[in-house]
Amino acid sequence: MPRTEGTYKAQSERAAGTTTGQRPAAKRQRTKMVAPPNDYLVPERDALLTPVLECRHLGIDFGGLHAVEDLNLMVGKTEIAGLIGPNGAGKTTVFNLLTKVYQPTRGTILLDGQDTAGMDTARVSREGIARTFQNIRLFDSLSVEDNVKIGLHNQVSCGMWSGIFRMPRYWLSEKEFHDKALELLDVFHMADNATDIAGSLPYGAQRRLEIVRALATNPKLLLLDEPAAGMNPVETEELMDNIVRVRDRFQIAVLLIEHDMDLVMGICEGIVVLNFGRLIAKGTPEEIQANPQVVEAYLGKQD
Amino acid sequence: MMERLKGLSTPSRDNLVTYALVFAAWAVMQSLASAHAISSSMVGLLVPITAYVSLAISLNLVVGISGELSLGHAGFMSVGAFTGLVVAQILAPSVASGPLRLLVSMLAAGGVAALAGLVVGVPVMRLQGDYLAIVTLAFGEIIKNLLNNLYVGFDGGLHLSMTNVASLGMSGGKVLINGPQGAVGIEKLSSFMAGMLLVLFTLLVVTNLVNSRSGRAIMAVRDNRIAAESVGIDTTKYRLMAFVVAAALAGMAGALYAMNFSSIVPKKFDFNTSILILVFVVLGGMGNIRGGIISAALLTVLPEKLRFIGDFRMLIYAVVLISVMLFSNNAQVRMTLDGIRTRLARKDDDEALADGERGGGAHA
Amino acid sequence: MGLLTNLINGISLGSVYAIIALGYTMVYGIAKMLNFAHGDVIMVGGYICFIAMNNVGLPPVVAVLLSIVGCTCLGIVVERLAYKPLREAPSLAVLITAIGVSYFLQNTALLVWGADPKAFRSVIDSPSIKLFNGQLTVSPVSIVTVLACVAIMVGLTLFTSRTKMGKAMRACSEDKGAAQLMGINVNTTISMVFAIGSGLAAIAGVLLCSTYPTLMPTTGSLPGIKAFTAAVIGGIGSIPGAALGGVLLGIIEIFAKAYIGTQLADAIVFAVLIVVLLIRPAGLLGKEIHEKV
Amino acid sequence: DSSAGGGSASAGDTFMIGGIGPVTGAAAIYGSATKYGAQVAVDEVNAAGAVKMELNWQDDEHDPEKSVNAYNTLKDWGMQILVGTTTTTPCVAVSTETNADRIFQLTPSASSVNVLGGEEIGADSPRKDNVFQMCFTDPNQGTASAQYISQQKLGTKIAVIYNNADAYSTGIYQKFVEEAGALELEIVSTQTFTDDQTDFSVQVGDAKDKGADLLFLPIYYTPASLILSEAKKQGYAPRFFGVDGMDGILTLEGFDTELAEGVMLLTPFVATAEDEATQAFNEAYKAASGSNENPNQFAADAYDCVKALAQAIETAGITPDMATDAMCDALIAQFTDPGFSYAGLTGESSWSVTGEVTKTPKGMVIEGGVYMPLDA
Amino acid sequence: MAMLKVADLNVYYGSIHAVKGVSFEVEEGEIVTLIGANGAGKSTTLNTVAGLLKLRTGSIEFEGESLVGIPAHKMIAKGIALCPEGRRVFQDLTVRDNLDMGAFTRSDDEVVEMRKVVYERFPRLRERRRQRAGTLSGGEQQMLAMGRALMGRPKLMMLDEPSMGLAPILVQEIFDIVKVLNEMGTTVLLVEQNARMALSIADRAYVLETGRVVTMGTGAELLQDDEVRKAYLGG
Ligand SMILES: Nc1ncnc2c1ncn2[C@@H]1O[C@H](COP(=O)(O)OP(=O)(O)OP(=O)(O)O)[C@@H](O)[C@H]1O
Ligand SMILES: Nc1ncnc2c1ncn2[C@@H]1O[C@H](COP(=O)(O)OP(=O)(O)OP(=O)(O)O)[C@@H](O)[C@H]1O
Ligand SMILES: [Mg+2]
Ligand SMILES: [Mg+2]
Repeated sequence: MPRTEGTYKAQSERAAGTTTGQRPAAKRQRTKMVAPPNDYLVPERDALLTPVLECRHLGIDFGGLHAVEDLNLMVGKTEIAGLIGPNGAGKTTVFNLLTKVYQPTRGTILLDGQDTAGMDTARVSREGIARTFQNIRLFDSLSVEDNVKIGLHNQVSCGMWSGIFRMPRYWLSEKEFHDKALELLDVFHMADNATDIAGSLPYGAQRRLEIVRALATNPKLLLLDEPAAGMNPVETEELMDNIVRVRDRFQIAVLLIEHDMDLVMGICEGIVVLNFGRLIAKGTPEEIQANPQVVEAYLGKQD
Repeated sequence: MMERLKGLSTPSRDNLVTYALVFAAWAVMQSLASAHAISSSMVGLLVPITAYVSLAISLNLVVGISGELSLGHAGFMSVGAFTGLVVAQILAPSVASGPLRLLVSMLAAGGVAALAGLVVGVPVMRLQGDYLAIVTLAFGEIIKNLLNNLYVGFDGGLHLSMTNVASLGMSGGKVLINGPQGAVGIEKLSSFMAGMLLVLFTLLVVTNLVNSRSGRAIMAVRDNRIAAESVGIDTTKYRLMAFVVAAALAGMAGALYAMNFSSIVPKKFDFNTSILILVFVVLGGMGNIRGGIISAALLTVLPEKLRFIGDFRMLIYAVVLISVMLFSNNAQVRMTLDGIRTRLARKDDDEALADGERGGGAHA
Repeated sequence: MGLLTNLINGISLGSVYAIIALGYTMVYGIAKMLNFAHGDVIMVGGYICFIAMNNVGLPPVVAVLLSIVGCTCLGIVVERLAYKPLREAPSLAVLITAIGVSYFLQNTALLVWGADPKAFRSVIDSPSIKLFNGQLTVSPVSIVTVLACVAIMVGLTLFTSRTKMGKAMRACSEDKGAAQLMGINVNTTISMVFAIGSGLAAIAGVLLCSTYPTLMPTTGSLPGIKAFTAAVIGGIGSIPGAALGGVLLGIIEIFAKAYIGTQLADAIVFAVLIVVLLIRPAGLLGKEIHEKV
Repeated sequence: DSSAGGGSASAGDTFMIGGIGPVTGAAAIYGSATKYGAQVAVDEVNAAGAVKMELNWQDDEHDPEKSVNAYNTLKDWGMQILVGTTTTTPCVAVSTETNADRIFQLTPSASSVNVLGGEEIGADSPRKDNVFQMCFTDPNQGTASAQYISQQKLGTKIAVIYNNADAYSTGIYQKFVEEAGALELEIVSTQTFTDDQTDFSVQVGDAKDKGADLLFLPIYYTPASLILSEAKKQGYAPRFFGVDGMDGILTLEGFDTELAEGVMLLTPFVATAEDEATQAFNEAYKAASGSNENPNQFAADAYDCVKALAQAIETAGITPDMATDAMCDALIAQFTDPGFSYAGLTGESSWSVTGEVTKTPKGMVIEGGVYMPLDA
Repeated sequence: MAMLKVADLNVYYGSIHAVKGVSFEVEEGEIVTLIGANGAGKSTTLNTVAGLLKLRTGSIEFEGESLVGIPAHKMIAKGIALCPEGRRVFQDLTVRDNLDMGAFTRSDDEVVEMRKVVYERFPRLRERRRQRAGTLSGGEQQMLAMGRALMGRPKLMMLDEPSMGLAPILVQEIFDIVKVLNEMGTTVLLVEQNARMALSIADRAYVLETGRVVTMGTGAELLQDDEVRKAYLGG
């Protein structure tokens, strides 16, 4: 039986062959990767900058299960990195460790050079990690705009008393909230939906809103957990553009988990592969696709 | 100012309707009462209604807005009630003006209740869902139990005891709080006017809080705690904020309530009273402040209006309660209501659109 | 000797709480609702037994059985009429309805059986057992209560973990839709839960009234709340937890009364609840379920 | 049904009597008893013909708020005189209202001094001159009990269990302790409880451990029945001594009267008394309440309230068409008249300006399931 | 005669008209797939057939018998199983108990036998049989959901996006299982986002758009259809 696309086409080919033609080919040019002094891998342009994320010997146990074990990972300042691996490999768990939903059993997490030990989820967010969730978690009963305003919570200040007694501070802050929220929504062409209730949005729009909300926290690193899940190929294409656009515009790093190889191989610069909580491979999309271990554990033989 | 009005979002417009409703009710009742056009029974209910309405609004902040099930709201009411009584008595010799004394005692009541809210809230906020509910219930009972053992006397100086009146060591003076027998001989300082002012104040605090940065954070935690944390919101802080503000407001309502009767016992503020307030909130629609106000007023009047059926009164009340819950949650009814609401909303939208166009035209 | 007496009294009181708590936990664990009317079903159970023994003159065993049957039917009827229509409704709506049912049962009892308290004659009519020259007395009701408590706990544990029906109940508690897809009749299953819970309430009612022989329309309220507290201390939803919580609560209550003061006993009981929950947020034997992110 | 009030007052030949007491909730027994007791008396008065009365009884759930609501409802109905309220805490709130509105109030059973008000009797509020009691004020019973126990040498080591959430019980207890001190009675154990408590193992156990030979129970009969059964369970058999609230214990449905064998109490009313008035009242009460149970002291007090009012109305020549405040003043004058006394089911009563009643309690002992006079 | 015949189905959520007159048929032994964008009404259709949702108008017939008004819990006895969207495994039960629930109406012997079959298909489930289902990873849960539906030995198996969130190697496997199932005699009604894969194994397919069937044909036809390629298969 023929595999979806045979092999994952190289970016240039895909760009050329596309029927939509709206994808700016330039944005998807392959990045040249260089190895820093240690054996990490970051894009060449980020090589001299502090990596936005560095994990050393990271690990967590659930009971007897080593869900993540001795994970070393580095994400460059403006890299789009991929984290892939079989179901249950521990990918989401890595995100949960980075965002301190779980406290790691072992190891260190450096965010922009700063050790995040002892921080909680909210603190990590303020320090610059934002995320989306495998199963969408919006503020369902609130409007789209409010969802983004909540994302902006730490970007605009206004205390409880100013709010209750409507001090001048309140009016200023509300204006700022409104303007910033609409500006962000505009990036994803969602400004028209500002007053819709988040829970009533179509699925794809909910996924986009989650990304907007994450961006609103002004992150250095954006974690996306299966952003294309449940999307059809057309929608996925659009998502890929958006991710690249966001990276370019905000100059942030993106680490994403995805099972859709079109997306992963299409936009990720560096990829790490987990299996049974351990790193089994890292490299460029081409290297990963050629890695027999990855093919056996994850990609499957393509005939 | 015009700019601001135009920028009003739907919730703010909604709030204006609520304020208008409250003012209208006030005007109508006040003029009817002063014209002696309503029954004594109704006049007697006015202050309790304002107290219950305030309580419903403040509990809505916890249950509807913050999404925590609290079964101990009456506890804060009771802290406020007894604080208010004591302060009013202490002030009696020095402050002649009744309304001023009421105001000061209500503020004190709010302050002490807020403190109680903080003491209760800090540990409680480590829990979630039904566990939080049971702990608030427990705190309500503990507060009742402690007040059942509290003896306070005033003879120029304040005397406190946790055993009995004798151990107060009073020289003359007056026992203000007599353990489980509560307080008697309370001066009736409360009035309908004071009650309405409290309702408006409570409404102002709650609606303004909800429509602010803090309020959005509170609702974010309600809708999805993990997501709220992930965008950097200190979830404990905002849950606690809702809880403490509500406790303070409940305390003020408690003081108003207590100073409407010449005797009050701690037992009044038990689990059943907490439930009563919760019923107002749920029946009015959780998070729906206006609904809560209306249901608090109606449900306070209902048992009184049912007096003519004698012994079956409370039975009928129970049946009404169950029927309303079944009816308002019936799928068919829901659908019809939804339909009406969408139709109304569409009309609203159309109007807004028209407004917008007009506004746009003006700018052009 | 005082200590031992208090301990025995505590266990006796605690076992009554435990049986009520088992009913609570059962209904909460499966139907996910705080059934505040549970205490009032206990009261009805007490009245049925009382009427059967005193007015009809039936032997105690028959009266107890009648009371169990009566309450089981009551539980099923109440569930059908008041709770079933609210399957899809928010849990608070169900809570308020349960409170309505509680008022309804109390006021019906008031109209049917009057306001005068009844003096309940113990269903176990044998004299207290005297030990150490009568310094220590143990009432036979206490012994029966403790035994009943253990039997019910073991029975329920086996039922929910071993039997198909028991597992089906747990499946329903989580996802009614998915359970239906498995071929489980959700309505029957939930009726069954209420039937069991209410049957237990009848037993609890009879034993409660036998231990503390007074019966009035409000008899079930306070024990209901205490037992609910016990269920939470033990970890609500956990069957052994309910039993443990009940017994602990009884002992704590009696000891607090005896050694600290009768006035503060309730405050202490509730304070213990809070302390337990702060240390173990899901109760003593409750499983802490972390939402998987 | 008399409770189906709410309509407006009928023409001016009838006295509009309001009644308030709990007929639902945990205290419903007391309210129901007073309600039916009062109804029996009203029917009798109307049958006699000299005075015409209409009774409207309202529920207050033993809650001050509901009680004031009930009061306002009655005012709307046209109430001229209030018989109530049954329980103390609500009565304090309602008596403040009647005092302000100048409506005469006679309570059957709210026994605390704060109901009446007045410095001289130790209340925390000024005297409400329109309020009178039919029952003893709490302090009197405490004193009388201590004196009786001491005179008759009923016990040497005394234990007390009282309800400290209850003004009635606490009031009696306090006076009892005072008087017991003066009479050098030794109190070895004092235990308290609050409403809703059903477990008395600790309280009884303490009395037992301290070796008390007399257990004084200044409480109502429902908790008393639980204490008696707990004592039996613990194999503890002291002498039990109660007050008027204990009356009713024999009427408790299902109660094993053997438990009460030898219990002594001071009470102004016993339903099993042989006299004609009591017997007639028993029958009428059963008919009115539709139950088989004998009336208790609450019912008798309420009955006496109405009958005393009727007598006062007749004596003072008060007419139903008088304004309520004038009626109130006339009734105050009549009740405080030193020459006025009323002989009813609960004995010969007269009132002082403080609003307190003076009557003599009878000492009773339960033998073979019936009351026997103690002094006989 | 068609095994499943849905005609003019209309389903509402409150006032939202989610499925607007959908008609389709599934012949015995076929694999039929419904594809369409998010919110097209695919899940709603399956849930209605399974009895979880009430239809407003229209008819559903299974083996010549109307399914309208038959409660969801009776479907499994008729031979219809639905493996719902979003897995919906019983979080608090163990993997094994979850599987057992799938054969709730079957005898104990059959349960044991089917469990063996499922474990063979999904060795990972055997490995994790004592773990609480709630702590399984997304993919593991999907395997469990399918295994659980298999336990009832249905004649018609309805699968709602079984490949969602699965690793490529498993996507392949899931579709292989679907084919094997089908070869063993189970009729399959498949809803998929992965239209390419779905069409490649389907005998016939229907394309849904905003609650309506807009195109139908054999899997191979639709794979070649320009409109379909542009809208659902990507570049
Ligand atoms: N709270 C927990 N308790 C116990 N085990 C857990 C917990 N969370 C995750 N696991 C286990 O850890 C492993 C990794 O899970 P994780 O959710 O990280 O997988 P994943 O790589 O994201 O898989 P998928 O691609 O299917 O989402 C799984 O085997 C899962 O069962
Ligand atoms: N519970 C619900 N309440 C209200 N509307 C709903 C509900 N479930 C679905 N809808 C709406 O019904 C329509 C059809 O939804 P459905 O879930 O059937 O789509 P789908 O084709 O399965 O999409 P997906 O690919 O996202 O699973 C959508 O517009 C959706 O928003
Ligand atoms: Mg994952
Ligand atoms: Mg779907």
